[in-house]
Amino acid sequence: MNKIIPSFEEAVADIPDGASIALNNWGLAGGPQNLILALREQGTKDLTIITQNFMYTPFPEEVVVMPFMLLPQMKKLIAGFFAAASRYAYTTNLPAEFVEMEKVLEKEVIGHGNFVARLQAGARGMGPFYSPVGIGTVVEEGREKRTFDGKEYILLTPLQPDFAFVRADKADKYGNLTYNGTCRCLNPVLAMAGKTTIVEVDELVEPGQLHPDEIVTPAAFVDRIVVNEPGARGSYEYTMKKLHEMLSIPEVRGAVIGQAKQMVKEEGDN
Amino acid sequence: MNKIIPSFEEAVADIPDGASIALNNWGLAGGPQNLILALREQGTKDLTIITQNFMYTPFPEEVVVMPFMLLPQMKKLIAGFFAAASRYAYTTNLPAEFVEMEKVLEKEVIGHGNFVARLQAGARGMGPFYSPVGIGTVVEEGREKRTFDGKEYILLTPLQPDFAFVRADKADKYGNLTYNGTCRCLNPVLAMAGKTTIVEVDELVEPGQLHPDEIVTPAAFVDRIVVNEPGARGSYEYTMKKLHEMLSIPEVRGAVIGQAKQMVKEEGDN
Amino acid sequence: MKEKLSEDIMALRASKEFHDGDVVNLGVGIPNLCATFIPEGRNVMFESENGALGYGGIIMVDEFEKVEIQYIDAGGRYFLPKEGMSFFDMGDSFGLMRGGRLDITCLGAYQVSETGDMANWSIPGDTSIGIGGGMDLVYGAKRVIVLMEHVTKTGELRVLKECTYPLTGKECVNLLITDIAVIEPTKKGLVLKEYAPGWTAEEIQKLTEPKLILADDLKEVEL
Amino acid sequence: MKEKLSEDIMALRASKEFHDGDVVNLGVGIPNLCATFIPEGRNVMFESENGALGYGGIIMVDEFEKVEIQYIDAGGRYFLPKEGMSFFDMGDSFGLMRGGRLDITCLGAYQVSETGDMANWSIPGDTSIGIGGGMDLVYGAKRVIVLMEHVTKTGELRVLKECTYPLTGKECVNLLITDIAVIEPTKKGLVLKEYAPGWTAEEIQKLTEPKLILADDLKEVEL
Repeated sequence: MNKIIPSFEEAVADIPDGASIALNNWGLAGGPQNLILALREQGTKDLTIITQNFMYTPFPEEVVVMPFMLLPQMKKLIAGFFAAASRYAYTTNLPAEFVEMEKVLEKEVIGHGNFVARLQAGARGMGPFYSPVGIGTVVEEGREKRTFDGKEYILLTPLQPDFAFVRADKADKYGNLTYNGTCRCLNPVLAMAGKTTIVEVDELVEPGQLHPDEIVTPAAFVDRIVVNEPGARGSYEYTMKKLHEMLSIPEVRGAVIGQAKQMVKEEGDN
Repeated sequence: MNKIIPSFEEAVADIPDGASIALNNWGLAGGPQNLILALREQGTKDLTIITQNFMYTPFPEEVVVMPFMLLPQMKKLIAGFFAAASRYAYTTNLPAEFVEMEKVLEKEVIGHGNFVARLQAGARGMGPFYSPVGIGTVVEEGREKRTFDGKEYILLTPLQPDFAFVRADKADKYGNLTYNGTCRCLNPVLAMAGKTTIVEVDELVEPGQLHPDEIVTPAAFVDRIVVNEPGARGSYEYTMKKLHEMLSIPEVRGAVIGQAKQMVKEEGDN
Repeated sequence: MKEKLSEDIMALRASKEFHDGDVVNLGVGIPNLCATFIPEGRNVMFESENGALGYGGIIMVDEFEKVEIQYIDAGGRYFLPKEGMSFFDMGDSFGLMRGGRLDITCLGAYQVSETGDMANWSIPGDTSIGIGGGMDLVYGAKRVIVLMEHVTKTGELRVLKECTYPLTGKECVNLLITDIAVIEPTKKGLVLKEYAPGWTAEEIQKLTEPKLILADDLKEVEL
Repeated sequence: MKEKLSEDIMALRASKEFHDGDVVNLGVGIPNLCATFIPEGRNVMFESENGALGYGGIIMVDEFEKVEIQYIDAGGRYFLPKEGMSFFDMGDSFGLMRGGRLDITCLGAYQVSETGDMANWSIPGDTSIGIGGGMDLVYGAKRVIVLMEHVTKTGELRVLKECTYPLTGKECVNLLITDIAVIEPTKKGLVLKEYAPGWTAEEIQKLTEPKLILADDLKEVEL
């Protein structure tokens, strides 16, 4: 048993037009950057992209690759948070056609908690479920509402993506995975939810090197693994280096540290 | 912030008659033995006990303490598996009155997967949910059935016990927990699900000694911690020693190793 | 000479169904024996309902010194640690089954029906409610393999038109391995694929309530 | 001299609500500043929606060398590691909120209503759907504290009879801290508890659409 695939191209080669693909997007690290690049390279069309945060990043592609770049290949977005690219229209490196594409994109955005709960239900092979979150808001529109014990709920359906792109810190060839810090985020949920789970990982270790109590994603959930070249584009080390290169420029430092979200919103926040 | 409670008595002192209490029971280790003993000592009545496996154990109390001993204090059982004590009537150390008590006990037994899913829904603050498991079996009796996309489901309700008794391997005073081997089992789910979560732990470590990526239950889910005396009754070391004492008796060895379940069933198994 | 297959041979036959990399859950009883017969070069990962994957061999009575109480499988048997094993909570364990990540489950049963229904958790008069993980296993596993004796010790039939005992699952059995036959439930009915050495299809039919369909390539059990 | 409270002072006032051992989620903007003002001897554990608990201080612009990209909070700010912190997946993070394990959430808002409704994720004309974690936070947290300026920069009221922007949650706000007042939504209506130095109840009422109930112990903001 060896789930290692030699290249990102090969790992995504069988993804057909119209597939649904789920991936993590929160922060610069923890996203499957090279899998995204391979999918763009392949040009697969009519994708449904499932990710907690879908937004344009002001960082250049050489620093970080995010799901936003797949927009020209997308038919639909399922997300917890969606920030319109038009908000970034003042930045220089946003392609104008992206703003137009985004407008016509089919979108299903239901908040982070309901979003992740749908993936968890899919991961566990469960059916629809009732959520108490979103009652009295736009989220309840068009959804079944029902009262249990005097409390209102909305009915949500499970999500089981055709492919999950997972970014992990360490893996063995069987597919046992660990994560580092907040790069964990949605990744373990995705690994369980994907019908086929493809992992981009920074470090390959021998079976037995990960302590069995410390493994976060057990091997059963993993189908394919591609190992990032140390220091190469998309690796943790590379992204860290690029970020610090940007931080070393005093003019952009403030925008990078702690103000990522202020760039998105005019006032207030959630 | 320090969640350490000096004794098991104090840790369970505020549990009122009629409370629901969830605990792990699978194997000799991984159960909150000293919390169970303290609850028996306290004599709290009309309990609803929530545990994945409820069954008499042929092991003497000096070896292992299991939820079964709370039977005289119980009003109701919610479980995934229930083996009637009458099956063990031939063993010497089963109190005869237990067999009678068990017959009149209110029982809700729905299989392991549905059982744990109810606790997970409670842990996550979710409402009722549809499960595909149990369709065409006794489990669907008395439950709402509904078809989505041509597939049948039953409706299950979440479980959020008043108190969760959790057994962990290591803890820091904030309540971060790790587990060892299959002693993990239901414990992390219970820690999340309990309205109040009380932990019995073998080893107390300083904050920072558990790597933040390796913590299984984050501190937010834990309310109280009691530390087992090293080597004392109920500790991992003690149970291990008692088990090996039993294993050293050739006559009981076969019954202990690998035949625990055969003692329950006449033929076949699940 | 017409003998029934031993439990070991039944387990050996079942283990032929395991492929390299398969995630396999073994029930208590005959299924447990399968672990001993994994073909060379195939790395099969065993999964246990209480939250373990990829663990090592089961500790036998004569190796009792090796027992560690935190290494126990769902059936109460102690196992050895193995490189690449992992532990997880019971929620993830049942999620793994229902979510489609369990390739094979091998279980014992009391009865199997013509349509592939199976009953394995309760017998008449039993006051236990021993559902456990069976319903999840037969719902979730990609392949459900049942290992059981073809008839009871008192000669009652167990391969029936309809199960008379409480069901574990409906239309869930993919392969039935008994001590005299290998049978595949299909939409058309039960297909007799293999027979134990010395047994004829007629003899097996006599011990089977529903009409057996003979496979085109009906043959002696291959091991 | 009648000044409005600075953002720092608002944050300081909010941080008085934190008790030792509390699990607290801080939204982006003014709420984030609360982390700086935790009273001596109180160990407050900060929770971030992306899956972190009990982490250390936020890295300021002049300490940028300390940034590690795997230590980022939900608002995109980098933090320092701290003894006792933990990481978990986004499912457990939102489970923590909805399951009742988050003691306090401090959020910014556009509008708060007389009944404690709040709106903080969308303004008219916005083509974004920036729901994010707000709905879960205000549903799940035991206490919801809103920090916002009492009126907009152009003088429009934000404490309203009914919110005109899309809601984040209904009847969810437990305490509203603005730059001129501390207000508690109750079943009877909005109770004015504290005022900024130099401000009168009448002046605050003028900038507030619903009728304010004056607290028996109405006082100047205590810090």
